[in-house]
Amino acid sequence: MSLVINQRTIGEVTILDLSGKITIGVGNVQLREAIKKLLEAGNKKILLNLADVSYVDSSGIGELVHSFTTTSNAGGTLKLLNLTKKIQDLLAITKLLTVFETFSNEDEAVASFK
Amino acid sequence: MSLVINQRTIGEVTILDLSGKITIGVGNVQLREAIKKLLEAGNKKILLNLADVSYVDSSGIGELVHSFTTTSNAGGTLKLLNLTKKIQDLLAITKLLTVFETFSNEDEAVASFK
Amino acid sequence: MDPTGSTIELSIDSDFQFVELVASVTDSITQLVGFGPEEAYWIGLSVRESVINAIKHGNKLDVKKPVEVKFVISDDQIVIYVKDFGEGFDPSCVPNPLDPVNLLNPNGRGIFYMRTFMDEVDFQTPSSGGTVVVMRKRKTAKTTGL
Amino acid sequence: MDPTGSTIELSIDSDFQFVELVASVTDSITQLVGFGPEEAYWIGLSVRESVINAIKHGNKLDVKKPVEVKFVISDDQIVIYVKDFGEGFDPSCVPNPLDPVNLLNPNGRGIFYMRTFMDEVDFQTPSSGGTVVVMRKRKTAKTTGL
Ligand SMILES: Nc1ncnc2c1ncn2[C@@H]1O[C@H](COP(=O)(O)OP(=O)(O)O)[C@@H](O)[C@H]1O
Ligand SMILES: Nc1ncnc2c1ncn2[C@@H]1O[C@H](COP(=O)(O)OP(=O)(O)O)[C@@H](O)[C@H]1O
Repeated sequence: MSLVINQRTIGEVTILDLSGKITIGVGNVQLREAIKKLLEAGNKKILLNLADVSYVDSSGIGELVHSFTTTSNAGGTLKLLNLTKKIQDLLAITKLLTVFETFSNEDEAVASFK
Repeated sequence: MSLVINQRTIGEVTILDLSGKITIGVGNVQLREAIKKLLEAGNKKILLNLADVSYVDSSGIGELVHSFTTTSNAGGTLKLLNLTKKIQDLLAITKLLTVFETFSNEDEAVASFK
Repeated sequence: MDPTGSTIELSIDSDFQFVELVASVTDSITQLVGFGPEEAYWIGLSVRESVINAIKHGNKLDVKKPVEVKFVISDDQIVIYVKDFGEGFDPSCVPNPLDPVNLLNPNGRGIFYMRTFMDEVDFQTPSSGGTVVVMRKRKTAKTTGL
Repeated sequence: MDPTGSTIELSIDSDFQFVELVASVTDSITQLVGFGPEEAYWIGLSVRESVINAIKHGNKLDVKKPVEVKFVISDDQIVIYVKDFGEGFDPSCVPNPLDPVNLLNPNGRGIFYMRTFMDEVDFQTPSSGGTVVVMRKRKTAKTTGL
């Protein structure tokens, strides 16, 4: 099982619905490519929906960080939606909840980009 | 997970609904005990319902054989109901389908004891 | 599967509680190799039978003696080695379970099932002692004879 | 668990495709020992992290070099050894991922997670070379600090 990424747009915000695993060798390439394409196309308001991410390890957390910095460096904003309890724990332990803006409600998340 | 045995009576026939695994060290003692008690109590028409048996290995097949011979030696009859495909295969390969009377319909199985 | 010729080794103490563990490793590996669920099921059963024999007949339930299982996998087949540290035995002396006189014997079907479900089953007696069961299954499978 | 002090050993080639296998063995074993699902989850993650490090930093993805994992289990704890055949490293030189300057580094959190979730994490450098990560987790668990 690897990562499946579905793309939706609400207003100016692009939502990537991630489903599957983000671990070493799994999912990281897809996520990088997806973010790169969005930024190249000028879509700079990105919301990653993690509801269906079944497993993340330190490489997966690293990929989220990489997505965040790549987006910021391109003048965009990347936020996180629907963190699973485990992802929340992993981010909290490494003080990354202070870095990412996170939401558990899609409407609120989308509105926050305005 | 081990073997769970539920006992029902229809007329003169005692049905043992087996649920779980019959493998080495799992389920064989319970099954032996259950058959022994039935025979001691004079219940000699025994139907083993295998519908919910999730796994059987050569030891489990051996236990079915042991149940059969113990019952026969006590003047009783033991038949099998609802074989899973895998149990059917394992019995067929070792020519035991010629030994056991098997049924896929409970009413027919019960009626056959008359 | 890439790379071909990967090797996975697993060693357990001689206690039946670990048979399930070997079986679940086997399931993961047959899935990696790409066996179908039916083939994988019977490979798993064969591995259980051989590991149970290694624990029971080989190591005689001596928990201090390990059972060593080695999986050598490639694109199109799996070869499984199951080693115990017992006294060995002569497989040609094992009674045939299909012989009418053995039909109602509660024991004696394990090796027969292994031979039915795997393409090749060999028993080796290394000079260091014990028994090594070598079982091979190719992916373009012969039917199991059912 | 009975007997106490059981040992399970698992050896894989240095390919990420086998990480899942080690993780599933770990899950089976933590279940045997009787860890709760939450503890078992984080033990599994720690094992993945250490095996990934052994493959990546230790054996540098050389499939000919194995990663050897040993589980020593008892009633109340598990000790896990993960051995690679690399050049070793000095764990005291690993940067702290909580340091603000490292916060946005995409790497460098694996060992930190292992130390968070396990009761003890040691790095040994056997004279034969490589690294052995030794991780201990007791069943009467401290909370993970969350
Ligand atoms: N690893 C082994 N070491 C010694 N003897 C063995 C081993 N495996 C099998 N045997 C012998 O072969 C016989 C047949 O084995 P098997 O067909 O698996 O049936 P069962 O285990 O039910 O007897 C065993 O009873 C035992 O005598
Ligand atoms: N088994 C190992 N062999 C050699 N070096 C290692 C090993 N494990 C970890 N390291 C070193 O420690 C560093 C930190 O590891 P870790 O915290 O897991 O983060 P990451 O793997 O993301 O870099 C690695 O970058 C590597 O330099």
